[in-house]
Amino acid sequence: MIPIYFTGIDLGSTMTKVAIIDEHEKLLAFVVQHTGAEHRRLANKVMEEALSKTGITIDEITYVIATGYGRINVPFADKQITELTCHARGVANFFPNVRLGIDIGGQDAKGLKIKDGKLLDFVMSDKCAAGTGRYLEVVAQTLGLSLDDLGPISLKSKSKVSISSVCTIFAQQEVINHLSAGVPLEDVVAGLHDAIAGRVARMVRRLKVEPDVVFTGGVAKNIGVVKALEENLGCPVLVPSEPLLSGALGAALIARETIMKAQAEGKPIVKIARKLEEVTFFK
Amino acid sequence: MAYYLGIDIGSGTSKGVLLHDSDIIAYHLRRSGVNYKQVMKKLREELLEKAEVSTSDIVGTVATGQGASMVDYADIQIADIRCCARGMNKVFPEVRTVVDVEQQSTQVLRINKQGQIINFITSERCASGAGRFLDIISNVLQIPLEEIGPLSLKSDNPVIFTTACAVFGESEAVSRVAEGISKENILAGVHKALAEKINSMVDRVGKEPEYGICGGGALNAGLIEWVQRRLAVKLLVPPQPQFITALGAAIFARESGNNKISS
Amino acid sequence: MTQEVKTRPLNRLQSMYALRAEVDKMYQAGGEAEAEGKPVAWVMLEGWANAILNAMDIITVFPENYSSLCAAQKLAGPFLERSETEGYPTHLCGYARACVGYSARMVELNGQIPPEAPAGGMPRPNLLVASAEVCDARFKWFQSLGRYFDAPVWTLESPSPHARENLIPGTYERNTQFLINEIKQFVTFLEKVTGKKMEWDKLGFTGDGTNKINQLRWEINQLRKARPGPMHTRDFWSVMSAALYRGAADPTVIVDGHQKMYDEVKYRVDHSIAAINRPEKYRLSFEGLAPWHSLSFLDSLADRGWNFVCESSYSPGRPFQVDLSGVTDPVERYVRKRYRSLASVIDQEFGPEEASQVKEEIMREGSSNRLRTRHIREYQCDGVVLHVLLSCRSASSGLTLFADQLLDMYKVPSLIIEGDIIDTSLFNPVESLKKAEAFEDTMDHYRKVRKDLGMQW
Amino acid sequence: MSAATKKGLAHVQELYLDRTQRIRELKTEGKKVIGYLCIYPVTEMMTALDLIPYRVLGDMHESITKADTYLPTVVCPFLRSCLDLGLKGKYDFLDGMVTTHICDVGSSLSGIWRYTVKTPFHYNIDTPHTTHDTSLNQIKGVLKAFQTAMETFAGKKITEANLISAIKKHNEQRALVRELYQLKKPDPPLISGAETLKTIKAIQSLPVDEGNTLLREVISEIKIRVNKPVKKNARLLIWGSIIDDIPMIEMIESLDANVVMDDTCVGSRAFFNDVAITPDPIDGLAQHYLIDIKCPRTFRTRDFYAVKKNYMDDLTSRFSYLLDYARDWKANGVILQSVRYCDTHGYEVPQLRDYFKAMDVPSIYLEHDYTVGALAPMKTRVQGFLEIIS
Repeated sequence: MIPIYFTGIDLGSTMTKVAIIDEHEKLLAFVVQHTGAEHRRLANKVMEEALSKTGITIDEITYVIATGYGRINVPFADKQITELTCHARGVANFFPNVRLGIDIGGQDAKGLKIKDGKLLDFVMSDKCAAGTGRYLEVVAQTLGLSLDDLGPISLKSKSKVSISSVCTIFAQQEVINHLSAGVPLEDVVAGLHDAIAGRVARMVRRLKVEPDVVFTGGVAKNIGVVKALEENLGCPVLVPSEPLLSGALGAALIARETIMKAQAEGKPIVKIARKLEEVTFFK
Repeated sequence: MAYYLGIDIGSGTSKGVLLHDSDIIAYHLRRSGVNYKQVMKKLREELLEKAEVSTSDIVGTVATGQGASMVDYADIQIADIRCCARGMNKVFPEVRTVVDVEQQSTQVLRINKQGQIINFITSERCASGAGRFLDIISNVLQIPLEEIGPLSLKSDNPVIFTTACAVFGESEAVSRVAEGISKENILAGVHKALAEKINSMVDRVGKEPEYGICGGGALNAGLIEWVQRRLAVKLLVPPQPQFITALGAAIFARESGNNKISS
Repeated sequence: MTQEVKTRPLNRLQSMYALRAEVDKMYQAGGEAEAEGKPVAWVMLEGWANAILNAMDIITVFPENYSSLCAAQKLAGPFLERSETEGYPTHLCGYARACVGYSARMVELNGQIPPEAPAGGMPRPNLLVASAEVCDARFKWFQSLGRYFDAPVWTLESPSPHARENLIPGTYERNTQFLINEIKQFVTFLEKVTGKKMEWDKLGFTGDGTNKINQLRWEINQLRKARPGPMHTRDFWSVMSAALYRGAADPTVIVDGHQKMYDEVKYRVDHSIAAINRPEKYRLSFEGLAPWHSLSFLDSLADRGWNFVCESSYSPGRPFQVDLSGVTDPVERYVRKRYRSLASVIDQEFGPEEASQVKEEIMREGSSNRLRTRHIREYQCDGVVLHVLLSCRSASSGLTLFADQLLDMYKVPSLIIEGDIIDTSLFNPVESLKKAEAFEDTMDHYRKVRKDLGMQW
Repeated sequence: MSAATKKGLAHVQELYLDRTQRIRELKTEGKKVIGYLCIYPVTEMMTALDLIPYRVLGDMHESITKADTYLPTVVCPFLRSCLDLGLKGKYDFLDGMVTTHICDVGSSLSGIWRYTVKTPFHYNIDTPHTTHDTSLNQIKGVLKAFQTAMETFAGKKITEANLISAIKKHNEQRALVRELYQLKKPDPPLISGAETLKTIKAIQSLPVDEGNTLLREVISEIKIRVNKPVKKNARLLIWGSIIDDIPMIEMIESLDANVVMDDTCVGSRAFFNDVAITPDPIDGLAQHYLIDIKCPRTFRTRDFYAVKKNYMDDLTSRFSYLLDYARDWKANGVILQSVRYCDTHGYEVPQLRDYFKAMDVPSIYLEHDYTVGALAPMKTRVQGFLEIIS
């Protein structure tokens, strides 16, 4: 039979991710692209890029699931599913024994209670940027550092400071005060990582912490936060090689399951005619 | 020659004002960066260079602002709101209600004719309703800070901003952009929200004419217009609004300096 | 000047230390009680239960006090975080959240006191006595402790009419009967729990003890009107716990301690010794609950010449006499000795002529500025600090209105300081000190205004 | 009679767009309108005196500007909104305002309202906080005093006959609301959650008789209409603090869910128990307004004299009615929601989650700050929850 393909597209607040798999769950291609507000609408371009890596055309894709912050009204998607469910599925694909998933993205932090790849319960941060990627971005900005620098720097710390301000903007103020008072940069950054890890840890403990604990999202690339999380949770924290991909991959896997289930039930597979158009946000 | 120095180490920028008697000799501003110790040194050096005045001619120095405690060459520190009140009082003696839009916070002060604060309110614990909100938005939209105000006035239908948090204000702006709403309307929304916030602060401290606005936010003609519309009053804007607090500090320096001489 | 700068800003009362130490006995007693298998009750601070419980030999421990104790020792953080983990919203009362965290830890340790608990900790409760008085948290919180303990909860009712309805004829008598009947039900419940009968003369003893303590506290507060103010609000807070939490448990010692304190304050008044080691530049009232974790902030204000001469919370009521001849029922005697009508309070506070004005004002406005603000006049305050608590609705909601009334009546300005009773992260001392400095301008300004209007101070 | 040209849901919509539509007419006819906050004031007594009870609500679409002066931003935004509207003169048409100690902020709002908004007649009912016998006894006296105050204001007495007929009218309204909720039991329900909320809001803006007429119209209309709600995967029960506008319900119903039952304050809470008609009518009213209305503002437990507490028994005695709701309306998920800074509901949440967990009913807790914007992040949570329960 002719091979069939599935796509998951995850439109996050700052990044857009696409994963293309085949019916054997083989990951054929993925793109993780930094996309600003304006550019999120151009998810079609990201999709094209992913396709070009595989040589598959859009018409050969059987089923597309959109997830993430901007999932609504993706013209070339068959279905929208929340990043919560998709992350759970994607993370379980990286680490089958995962029981607690932690995802810290640009907009929010999530805790996912997972069993056998299924989402059982979740918690999400709200109303406050503390404990999200933004928190670190804003501070990195102040320090004139790139996000990637923070982790390595913090590892040098001998005695981290404590950052008491919850508000991101004031935490930034606190950072400046510490630095001006001559506190070494690494201790300040370590303090920040501890602050964010502390908040997230408090939140996810509501779900009960049991291994495997898997940490995904942009912030998971920051080794400093990974260490801080391990300290705060008192258990090892696993990070997949592509921590940003779990949502898109999960979406693709769910797309595949949807079709496989339909086939098993002998339902006809209707492929929608896909137009690679800009994402619109008008109802 | 007796010179007096006012140093305002703010979270975003630091400013210095040099007074001779009651004449302003020189202004200077530089980004605060992350080390107040450096900025306060450089600030004085560059300011005195500009004015061609030597350190030995400085009779008194007052430090104010977030990093005031870092200014080792200051005689005393004075709270920034008091300096702001005093500075505004010097430029516009008739002003009784002062709106001071700084980076981290917005203050509304009611002052008497001596420039004493008789009531005040500061936006606290949260950078909502502060200049920082505008920075963040100009950043999101990739429009220079000085252009966002005027652009906002072109709006036909300002979006309603529902969050007060500067950081979430950003995400809200992000999603509005994503929804394809025009930058004008988004900017108008931000300015409107800020004006709204300022209005309720003014209500809280009690309205009393004349009205003045200062701080970095007062460089934003659009914001001034929005606040004027909301308050339905005319706002007096000093020529160098971002220096008002430093000016006030310099005035305090002169006063305490004079006390020194007299005593 | 240099001499002064060396001394500590606060001049604390020597008699305070002994009383403050009494509070630790609460936790010792709790520990011993548990060892001896005596019943332990966790209790809310209110007017009625404490004397009754102690009369029945039930050991009383006050989580409200324990939470503030944890905060004062900067040890509340982990308990607060634990309550968040337990799923309690973070805006809830800091006392409650700390207590929930503590309880959760206790259950985790099979009822043992957590090793990190300060002052020996609170023993496991056999009984929870909540209160419908002052704020909702005080009964919601104990009810929700059912997650951790099988101790029964009694929520002790007490009427809380608004001033205007309170002046309606019949209200006082109805509310008095309500209290009497409620307390009788409460006692029946306690007898059931303890399997013992209430010994009514004991209630007489504990009850009168607390009345005597209230009397002394009130007399001390009268002395505090002197210039310079002889007793700082920090001393008031330090001994408040002993008076309110231990008064019924150990009346003789607490009465004696207050007698000593009265003598010391009297001596200070006679020799015009101030509560601060700086010239008394400003007299202030502290409105709202204390920032238990940051009390030293008041020292830095004292350093600027701020003397906190009075406060709004935990103030003793003016003692009064009632004719109880013919009243034999012990509960009725207990209630009538301490519950009085708003009308008679007003009469006594203001004297016949002003009293009628105040009552009219209440009928007209619903409340009386004069009633709420009279201590500001009596203590001749230059300013008021309003402590807006981010985790306490009931203590925070009325404050700004109070500030307006105050300015309007006596030209006394208010400074709003945001913070919390427990959560340090919600208080910003640097910001607050900055505002305090600016507020001095304001106090100077209004001092002039009051002078121009020919007011007394 | 109502000048409203429209009937049924169309009339509901009219009143949704302008709650004061009918009230203003009645004012011109010389009727007096009594505003009441929350569901504890005794509306029967108002009706008995030919005064029109009018539910005071907030407006989540209007930004709060005036109330900040009196209520700090760390208190319930719904109550801040109510005060804000009062301060802006939006409730100037009220001849009276009646409050109870629904919560600490509600109580201080009452005092602030009295002092600032100055509605001609203002009364705060000191409703006890427990269901003790003494409390039941106490509220009888409290309600009698309230009756006297109302009579003085109205300049006439409430006869027993008047009071009983008023109670009957309000009971009729309760019965009609229950009948309306019966029509939410089919799958799909005959009326959406948003429509239900609008309807309740509408009848709380009308004299009781007109409200009853409107309810009858709505009931017969939805029985026969074609464009009824569509079948969805999830049938939800919503519990919690006040929801007085539709955006949140609309957001939920824009997803794969119908809101089929609620226990909220502009919802079933005020209507699911009748007021018993007792020899002394006050007894029935006391029972209803202290015991029967189930709001977290009242402390209740199975047996006040129990010497040991069994947590599960306690939860069951307090919350089993919610489980009944879930079963009778075939809800497969519960949304626990509370407006930010609500203490009374806040303490309840962990216990409710324990209870539903034990009963094997999936639940989720949502906290909102009474703004439309805050709904966007909530949408993802709700959808995530729906994905879990589907």
